[in-house]
Amino acid sequence: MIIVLLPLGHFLLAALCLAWQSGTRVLTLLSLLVDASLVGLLFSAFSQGETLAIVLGGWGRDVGIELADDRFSLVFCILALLLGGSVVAYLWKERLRPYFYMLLHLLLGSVFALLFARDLFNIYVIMELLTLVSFLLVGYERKPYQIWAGLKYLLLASLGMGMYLFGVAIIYYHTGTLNLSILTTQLIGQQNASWLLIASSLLVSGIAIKAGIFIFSLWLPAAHASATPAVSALLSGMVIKMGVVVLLRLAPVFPLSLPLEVLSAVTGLLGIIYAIYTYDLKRMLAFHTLSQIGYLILGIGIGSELEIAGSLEYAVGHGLFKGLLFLAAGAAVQATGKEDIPGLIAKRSQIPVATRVGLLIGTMGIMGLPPLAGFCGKTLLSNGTDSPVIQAILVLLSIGTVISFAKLLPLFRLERGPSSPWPKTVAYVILGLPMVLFLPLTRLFLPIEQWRESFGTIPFLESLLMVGVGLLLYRFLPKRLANLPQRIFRLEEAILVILSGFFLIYLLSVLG
Amino acid sequence: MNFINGVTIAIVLFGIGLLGLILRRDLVIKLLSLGLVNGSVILCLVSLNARPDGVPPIVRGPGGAPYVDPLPQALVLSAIVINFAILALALVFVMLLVERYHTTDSQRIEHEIEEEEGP
Amino acid sequence: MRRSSRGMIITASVLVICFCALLMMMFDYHGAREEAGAAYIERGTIDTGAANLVSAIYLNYRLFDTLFEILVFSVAVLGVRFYLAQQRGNEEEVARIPESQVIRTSADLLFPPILLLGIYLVLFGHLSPGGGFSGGTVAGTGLLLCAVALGADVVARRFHEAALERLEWGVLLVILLFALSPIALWRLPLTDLFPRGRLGSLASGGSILIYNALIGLKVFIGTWVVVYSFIRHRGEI
Amino acid sequence: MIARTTLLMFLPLIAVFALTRKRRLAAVIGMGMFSLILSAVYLLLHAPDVAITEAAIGAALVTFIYVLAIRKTGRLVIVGDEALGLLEREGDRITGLEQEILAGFAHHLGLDLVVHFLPREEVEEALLRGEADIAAGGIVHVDAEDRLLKTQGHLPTGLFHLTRKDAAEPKQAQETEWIYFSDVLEAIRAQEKGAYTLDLARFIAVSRLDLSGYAVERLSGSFSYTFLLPPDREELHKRLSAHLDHLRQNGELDEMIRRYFS
Repeated sequence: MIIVLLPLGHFLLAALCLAWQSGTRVLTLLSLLVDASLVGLLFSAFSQGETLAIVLGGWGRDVGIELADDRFSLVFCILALLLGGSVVAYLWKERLRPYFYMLLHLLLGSVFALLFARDLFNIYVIMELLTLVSFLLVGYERKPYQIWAGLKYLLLASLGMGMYLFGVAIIYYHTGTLNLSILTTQLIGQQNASWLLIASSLLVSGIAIKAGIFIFSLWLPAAHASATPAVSALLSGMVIKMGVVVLLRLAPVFPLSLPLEVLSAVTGLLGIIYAIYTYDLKRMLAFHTLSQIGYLILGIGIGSELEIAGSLEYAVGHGLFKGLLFLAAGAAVQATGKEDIPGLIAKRSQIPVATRVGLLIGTMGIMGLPPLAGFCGKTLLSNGTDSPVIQAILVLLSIGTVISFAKLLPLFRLERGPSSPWPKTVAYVILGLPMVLFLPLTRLFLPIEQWRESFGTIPFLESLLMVGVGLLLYRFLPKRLANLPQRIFRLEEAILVILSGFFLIYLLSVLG
Repeated sequence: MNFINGVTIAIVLFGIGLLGLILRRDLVIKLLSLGLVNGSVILCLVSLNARPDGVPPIVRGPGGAPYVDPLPQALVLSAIVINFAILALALVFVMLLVERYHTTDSQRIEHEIEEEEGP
Repeated sequence: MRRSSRGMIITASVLVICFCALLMMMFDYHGAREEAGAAYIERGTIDTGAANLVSAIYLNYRLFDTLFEILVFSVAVLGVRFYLAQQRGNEEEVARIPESQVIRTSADLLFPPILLLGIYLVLFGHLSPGGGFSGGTVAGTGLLLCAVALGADVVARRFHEAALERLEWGVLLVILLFALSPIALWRLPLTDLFPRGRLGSLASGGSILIYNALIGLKVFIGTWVVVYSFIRHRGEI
Repeated sequence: MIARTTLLMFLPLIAVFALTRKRRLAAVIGMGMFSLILSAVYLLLHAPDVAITEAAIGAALVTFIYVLAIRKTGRLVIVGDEALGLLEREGDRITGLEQEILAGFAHHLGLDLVVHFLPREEVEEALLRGEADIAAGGIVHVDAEDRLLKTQGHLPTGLFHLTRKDAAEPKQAQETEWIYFSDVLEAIRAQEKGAYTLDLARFIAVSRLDLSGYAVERLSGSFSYTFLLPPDREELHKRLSAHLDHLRQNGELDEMIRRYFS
């Protein structure tokens, strides 16, 4: 019952926002608290071994729409609540229209719905709602570049959803069902059917456009860099993860292992290269989102339990620190009026102390400094695999992350600064505190032996070493590289790249 | 089997829409192409299980007439509305862009925005 | 110079043609499947009481999808209103819309039957083709005709926009509450608790008729809000 | 079955026809037709519900809002640099002789006039890129690129040669640079270059400044202002020339010139 109430409750609130305009802020806060208690109920039921699975309307699975919860959905619920809470806190003092809160509720509601969805077409509908809402959020301030970024996002995402729906059509034709759990049993023994390969490539390419995978999500740098900080935090921390969640749902059903592994390497490395040579703070964070998605889908692609736990942890960690970084970066840009990193460093004394601390914690988290959030996920991911290629990719990604964030380090010189308004500080605390306490918190997700095994001294030293190597390399790396192609981020070229990406996925799934 | 059926035509239309989306520089025509892409998927879904001897899935009385599969038809209703929502919203954004840049040429708009933002 | 570069044209054509060819070859389509949808066809009318199986699925078995679809539509209306309302509209243009006498009379003649058609589609959506969405749109388009004939401002005076928007979200609220109402009886949400009725009569199909009416009203208002926003800003591209 | 196949075969043809239209309105209406036929196909595919929805939303509603949004009248796009008395900004309004001529011409064609101001050196590029129909704003016919179409001059003008007196050697005429309104004032103030060639309109603008450091020389020969058109717009060129001839013959042009330059 609760898993229907979570999304529908938010939709109810969205409708209420227009009627009761003065109270939207308080209403939103209250609703988040109620959500937290509901998720708590779900969690306690889950930890006693009860998984909820209901078919709406009381029909059978074969005709109705199934909703179910599992570990992933609960963990992502918590992430969504934390991000939602901190965004509300961050915007507490700003005068926003009820329209904004309406969109926020719609966003949260569709995120919750997607987490529990187990039906291919249901996923499509929810994704479309998510697309439209985030598209409207990107263009909220109506600046021309935001409008264009939003339009590009809408065109590409909608094209992607068209491809996805085509895949759904093929699957429905051959199996006669849309329910993922029925599909799992139906597809046993058919894993190499030609239609299955093309259908799964269509599904994955469609979702990949929304999931922030480099060759597909070429709209992302513009959209995430141009939106307001709160929206960027939501998009980067939450909406992108929803694409990943769908991939997580599809991965056990369809033959996707090899394509996802290769895609993770591609998106991780390309994203890092672009991030290293981007000097605009928010744009760099956006490129980082692309590269960090690599970690997430790597675990999903390999598919072992430990790996999935690793990418789940990293997803939550990434949601937290990327949200924090975007919020703090927005505040810093607002305080100094500079968007590029050298400009920010020059004016660092104007940045409030709390903002700088927030940026510092986020940077440490994303660099994988133990015992913060990024460290836990990275460690689990590298523990879970023996393949040297994957280990090499992981090392490269970690070092690349450190290099790209080394640019920010001069920002953290100890200096006095103006004080930050309290709501923003609260926002940083909401995201920063769980990150700092992440290591103890992960015990909730992992069996105790595994937890002890994973986080010994060696991973601690390893990640410290990685940070050291990264900082050292940063000193010697050329500061500017010959122009990286920027054309691919244009609309037309992006579509061509997406099409080629589709062929790549198809080829890989034939090989795999 | 007849080669010209809803599915093959839908694939062709998908391709035409894609080409329009890439090659036409006018944003309004790009949006129309997007509508075509999404519309072709709808055609594909509807014609999947539309048997030639079928009857519309509206029960007139007892007994089993060869009803056409109703599920894709129900799904498609949602897809059509979503398609409309996307086209309407995108059109509004195009209007906002035209107000600012006085053109619907996507590459010019992209160019101008790149210029404004600097390298 | 409105053309793309030649390299672009060639690359695009090659990629798209490969894409289509791959899809055609790999789809593995061999005619309609006769057994498809058997579960719905066998049980549909018994389960839901609606003669129109599409409506049965759309508003009963898979009502959850439909809720999202309604939300998508509402978001579209909201977005159109929000982004166009702050724009400087050309008010005098709106007043100028009334066209020639011929159009006026024909619109006057056409409006009532179109409205009737819309209402029919809504009310009989569970028995014959139609339903809330198509009925609401048809009626909304009829209102557009009316606007062309009388001048949009005349219609707009009767249907005040901001109030309409609230009404629209109010209807959405009612739909959501109605969908959640089975909780009060400790049943799963979105369960249809109404009697199924005699197949083929107007009072059949459980709650489908209620949903159709609510959706029809909502879509009618939404369509008019969208169309009116565009009339206010006509000719801007 | 035959009807179904025929209609299905029509669909790609109509789609291609619609999406290759040059005019947006034609494309929109073409896609509306497409939707209508698509809904007929749905009817034949035994999907009446989908057919009704597609007809109501796809064919009617979408087409309506697109038709509403698109400008019915075409636009005549003018690019040009500002020039005193020829093409000037006065607050929100644009005035000047060339503006008046072109506004009349646009009205004659049933088009809306749109003016974009660009620096003179970008005007020809814009014209060649196809972004504008006509270039105006004090263009002297000897200065225009040869590829572009020119109209017969509508206003005689003079060319002035400014040379800095303190220049070490008097510059040759071919080394001097054309200078245009958008940067003429700053350039003369900063005295960055040794020599300039100006047309009358710019010279009047400049003459308010202190020109004591320059030697002014009027070039001999007859010059006149002209309009420029892209090379592929011969039809438009012909009509604009005819329009100008018409103005000349019934004396309206002289009347206008008197109003702006007496």
